[in-house]
Amino acid sequence: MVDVALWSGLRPLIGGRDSVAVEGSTVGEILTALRRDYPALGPTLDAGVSVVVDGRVIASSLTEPVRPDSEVVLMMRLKGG
Amino acid sequence: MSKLHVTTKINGDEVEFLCDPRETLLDVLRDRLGLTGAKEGCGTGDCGACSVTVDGRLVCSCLMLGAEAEGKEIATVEGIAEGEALHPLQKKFIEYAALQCGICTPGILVAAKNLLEKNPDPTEEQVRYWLAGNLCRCTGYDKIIRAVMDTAAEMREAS
Amino acid sequence: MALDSSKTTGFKYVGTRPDRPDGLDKVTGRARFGADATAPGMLFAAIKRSPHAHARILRIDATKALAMEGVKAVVTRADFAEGLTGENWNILENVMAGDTALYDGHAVAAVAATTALAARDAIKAIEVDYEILPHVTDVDKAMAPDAPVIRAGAADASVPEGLHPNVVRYHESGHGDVEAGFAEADLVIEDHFVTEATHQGYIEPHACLGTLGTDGKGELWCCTQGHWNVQKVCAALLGLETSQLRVTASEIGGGFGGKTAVFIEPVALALSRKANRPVKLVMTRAEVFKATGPTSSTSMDVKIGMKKDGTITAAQGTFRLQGGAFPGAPCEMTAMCAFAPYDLKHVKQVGYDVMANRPKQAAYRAPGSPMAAFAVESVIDELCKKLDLDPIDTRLKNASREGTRASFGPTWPRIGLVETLEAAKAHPHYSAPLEPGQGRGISCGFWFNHGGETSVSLALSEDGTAQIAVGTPDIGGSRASMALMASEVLGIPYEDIRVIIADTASLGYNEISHGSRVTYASGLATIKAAEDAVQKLCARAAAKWGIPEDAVYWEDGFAKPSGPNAGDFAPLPIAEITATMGATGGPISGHFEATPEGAGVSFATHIVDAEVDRETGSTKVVRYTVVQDAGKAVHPTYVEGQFQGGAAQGIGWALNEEYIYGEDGRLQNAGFLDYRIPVASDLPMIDTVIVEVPNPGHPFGVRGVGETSICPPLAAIANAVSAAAGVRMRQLPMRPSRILEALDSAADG
Amino acid sequence: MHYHRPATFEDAVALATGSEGVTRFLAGGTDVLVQMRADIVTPDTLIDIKAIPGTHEIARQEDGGWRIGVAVTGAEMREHAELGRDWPGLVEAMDLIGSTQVQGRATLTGNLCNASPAADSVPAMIAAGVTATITGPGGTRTVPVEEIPAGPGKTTLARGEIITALHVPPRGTEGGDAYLRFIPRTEMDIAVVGCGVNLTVEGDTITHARMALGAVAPTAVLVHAAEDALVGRTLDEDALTALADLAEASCNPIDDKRGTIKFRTHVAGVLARRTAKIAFDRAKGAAK
Repeated sequence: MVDVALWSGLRPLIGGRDSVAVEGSTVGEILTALRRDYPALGPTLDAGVSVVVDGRVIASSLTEPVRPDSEVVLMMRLKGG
Repeated sequence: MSKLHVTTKINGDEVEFLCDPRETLLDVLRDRLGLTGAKEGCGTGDCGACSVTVDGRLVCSCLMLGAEAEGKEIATVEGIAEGEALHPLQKKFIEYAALQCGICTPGILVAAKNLLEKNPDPTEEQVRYWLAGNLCRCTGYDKIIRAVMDTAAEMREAS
Repeated sequence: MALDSSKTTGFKYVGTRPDRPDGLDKVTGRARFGADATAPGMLFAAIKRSPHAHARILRIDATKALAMEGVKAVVTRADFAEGLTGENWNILENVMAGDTALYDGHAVAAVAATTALAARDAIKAIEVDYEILPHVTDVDKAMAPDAPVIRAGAADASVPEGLHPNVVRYHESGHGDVEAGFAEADLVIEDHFVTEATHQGYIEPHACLGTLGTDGKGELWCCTQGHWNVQKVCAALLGLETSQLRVTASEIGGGFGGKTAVFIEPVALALSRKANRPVKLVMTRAEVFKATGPTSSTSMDVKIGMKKDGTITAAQGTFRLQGGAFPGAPCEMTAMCAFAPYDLKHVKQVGYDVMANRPKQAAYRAPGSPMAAFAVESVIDELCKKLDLDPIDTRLKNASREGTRASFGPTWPRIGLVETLEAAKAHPHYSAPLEPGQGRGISCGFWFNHGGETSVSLALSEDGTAQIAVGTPDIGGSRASMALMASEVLGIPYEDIRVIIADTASLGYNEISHGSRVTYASGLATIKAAEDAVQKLCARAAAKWGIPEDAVYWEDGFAKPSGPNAGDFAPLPIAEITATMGATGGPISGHFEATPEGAGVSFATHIVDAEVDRETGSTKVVRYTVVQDAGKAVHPTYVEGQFQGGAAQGIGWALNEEYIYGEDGRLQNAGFLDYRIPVASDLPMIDTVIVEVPNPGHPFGVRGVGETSICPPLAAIANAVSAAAGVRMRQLPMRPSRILEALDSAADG
Repeated sequence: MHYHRPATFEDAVALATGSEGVTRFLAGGTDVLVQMRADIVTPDTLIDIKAIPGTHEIARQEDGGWRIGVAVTGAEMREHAELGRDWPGLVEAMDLIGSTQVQGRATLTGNLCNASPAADSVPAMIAAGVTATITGPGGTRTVPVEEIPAGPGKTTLARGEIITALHVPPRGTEGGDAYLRFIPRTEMDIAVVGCGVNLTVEGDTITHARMALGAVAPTAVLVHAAEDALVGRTLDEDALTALADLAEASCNPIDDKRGTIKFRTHVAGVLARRTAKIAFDRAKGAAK
């Protein structure tokens, strides 16, 4: 299981917790698990998220590896100028 | 609306064209004569990207009618280099990275060349005010001003 | 053996300052920008736009226009694809209004004619009947209960219940307990800040030349930051197969984020399809201001608590962003960037994306971050002043660094904020004496940076030179950076490399040039493509020598046997391998296609001195220094240029630039005369210090530099002006009348 | 649109009188072409007066004054050393208009006839006492320039009338003029307030004074009371305060995107002081 920290705006959707634990060894698996285990997060995931893995912001690549002890933080998707 | 027949000289070459009386010199250069070096950034004389000289006088070609070119001598960015020899300003602009996107560069080169012809030894303030009508959004002007000042110094030494 | 050229020192080419490869084209006027293309039989187009801020379109009658001499086609919304959803629907709605015009300048119809003048005359002859609806252009008013609803149902799931329907997205993040943190503070300052919308102000108006046949095949030439995106969007809006539309990016006359969006290209293609001729469409400057994407305007509240020793105990911010008549204002970026420079135990940031009757905002250089920095860094400045603390020491005391927790959640990897603060403190500017009437301001700034989908192809020629095709338009000298990085890997001179921007049919997908990603991502892809080619070169040498491939290494343009065991062969120069490549296995090229995800963030610290004329409220920026982390400066001159350009744009934003709307909801200053971007005589020289804290996510340590440079200036200048005037400036732009008003009210108060 | 390039003012007047619809005269074109581009005005007839002999001349008159042709550009005025020595304020006012490029085309007469309340050269011309010769179907007349603008974009010129020359009075000895404007940037802006002052002195005593303000009323304002306030005294703090008060009292501005009523009124007072000081120093310098 990997702990995924969520931004505080999402906490009402997951019973007020600030993180959830899901199965997964890649960013894609984590996102799939989040969607499956926490359907309330669906619209947020659809709107686009970045996943920060050990300080690296993963904007779109689903194949990035995640270790069980990785620090994983969800972020709203980035857009630049 | 009949077209006007205009005879003029552009970068030393005799040129004839027909134009609508409403067309600006910039429209004529770009759309009728294929001289797209002068750019339209605003069409209202506020950005200087269309700068050319007319009888040696720096103007915005968007603020002059094509019809007014009759009998004049026009110089554009396309005429700055002589054959394969770049003008010192052109060389210095490349060397100093005095351009990023390059859209304002033709107008700035025409304006700066005109300045150095009138004043071979301008102060930084004079360069800045002379070029105040040439907007550049990329560089913050720093490298442009340095390139013009350094070209002036080099040209003074050479002469 | 996978080749890895990663290094952060010992460069031969990277870090030098050669002439840019496209320099000659750009100083002779021959570089072809968006409006410089022509095609046989080409028509000229013009767009009819709404003069109303909000109006139902009752009738569009083009009969008279179509009867005019030279007019070949008119298009309206009916000429575009139906049934679109999501972002494609939003883009189409913005490109050509449906049943409602949502802002002054919203396109409602377009004409193609044989001359530009004929097209301009024809749009005047198109009759449009409107029913005028109530409008709102201000962010706070758009959130108020009585505000007209721009579009019901536009809000997404993030928005809590009870907010006005114009609030369409919501962001909240942070950690700790801010109330507990404020209770620990010796001083808490809370203040309200306002910024106006500004425009990227690129000097080249949007322009394109499109050809589309009834067979669904098309060609498009346009100035854009991302031609694959244009391809994808145009295909969707016109109901085409993506691959049937080939898009070529022209030279681009500035973008700064504003050319990441699609505005006119689908219109030119629709007209072309209808007229069956190529159509050129070029915006006027007024159209650029009215109908492209400026920034959000903002209304912000920031509260920060500090101990006497300068420790920040808690920070909280609320950021309301007006994003025009569509969702998308970067409220989450504003919120997440706001406190990023600081290591905070208790922090909370809230962002609102609010619709109003204005053009759809577009990205502008670190979208959302500069405004946040203005509010946050102003409050920190005020705290330092009240507690008599040095502003750089205080920032150093609280600075984010490797291992601290970012305000938006994750733990920071190696970052360079502290290094920029230390360099700023050591810079002679920081300790230079000030003249009477002058004030000094400093500010930090932060931007995430981005990687994104990237493809690069590198082909070797028979003479040992290389051609590189990249897919990110060169906005400010990136061809030079790509060539330098390829030189470094291939070991061949910079001059032996030709870099082109490939069209959409000639290379794999490339994300838009945004997020300061070009030198990072296309650079990384160029390095990897060059490594791919080098690997093949080594293999050819190995085959020739009859030794294993991993017994060959590449150095300075030569294949060499890797030590005595590999055999004693004379180094084989690249040109000898490429001269015979056709006969030794075929052409040699290198590729890289991936989505690099290691874009390192970039921090900056700016120092500025400003002088205020207390009689007129006029401000002059007298000295400016930019200190920023570039990771590794590939071409330092162009890195300096990015620093200087960002600072200059920030100076304009801080002092004079703004969108001014009248009571009627119409834009009053849609031109360079009254939208006052800095001119040459407004600015001093802009000093730069390049800090290099290598980014572990790039082989050479590169961090994107384009955007961060605009983050600190708003606050730095506000802090300088506030110091010079002796009164806190909370609203941008700090135009002279606003400074005088502040001085007056300070005198009254 | 019909474009004409007459060779005489008589022909120009005949063309203007005989044409239908909207007629505009074209000198530098820095306003007319902008208005055409923005679809504010599309003339049916455009009469280019630059081929008329004498329109490009700056000529010293027998009385020591100057005759400035209607096609003389700002750049040509700036380069005319003698004119600049006599009337530095007038030349600087013209020079402040637009960019170097605009200076290559813009004219005093065009700036006057465009009738913008914010025209930089107009307060300087009014302060200097410039007059204009007007030719039209009804003959020729000469009027002070302050009588030409009638309101934003409007002049007192009748249909078919055209200005044929501007006349700047003799500078004489012991005189000086100055013009300052306030703009948010350093260049390229329209004046938020403009102020022209023209003084003559005997020693430290002011013998003649004219002040005009721009951008604070529908037309440039000649502050008549400035004469009484200054003549017979020196330019001390009291005189400057009186002048600033007069300037503020003469303002009848609007709130618009370029400035508020309050700001314009306040800055008019500031500029009155600053401009008068320069004019006074110049007058005293000339008297040496």
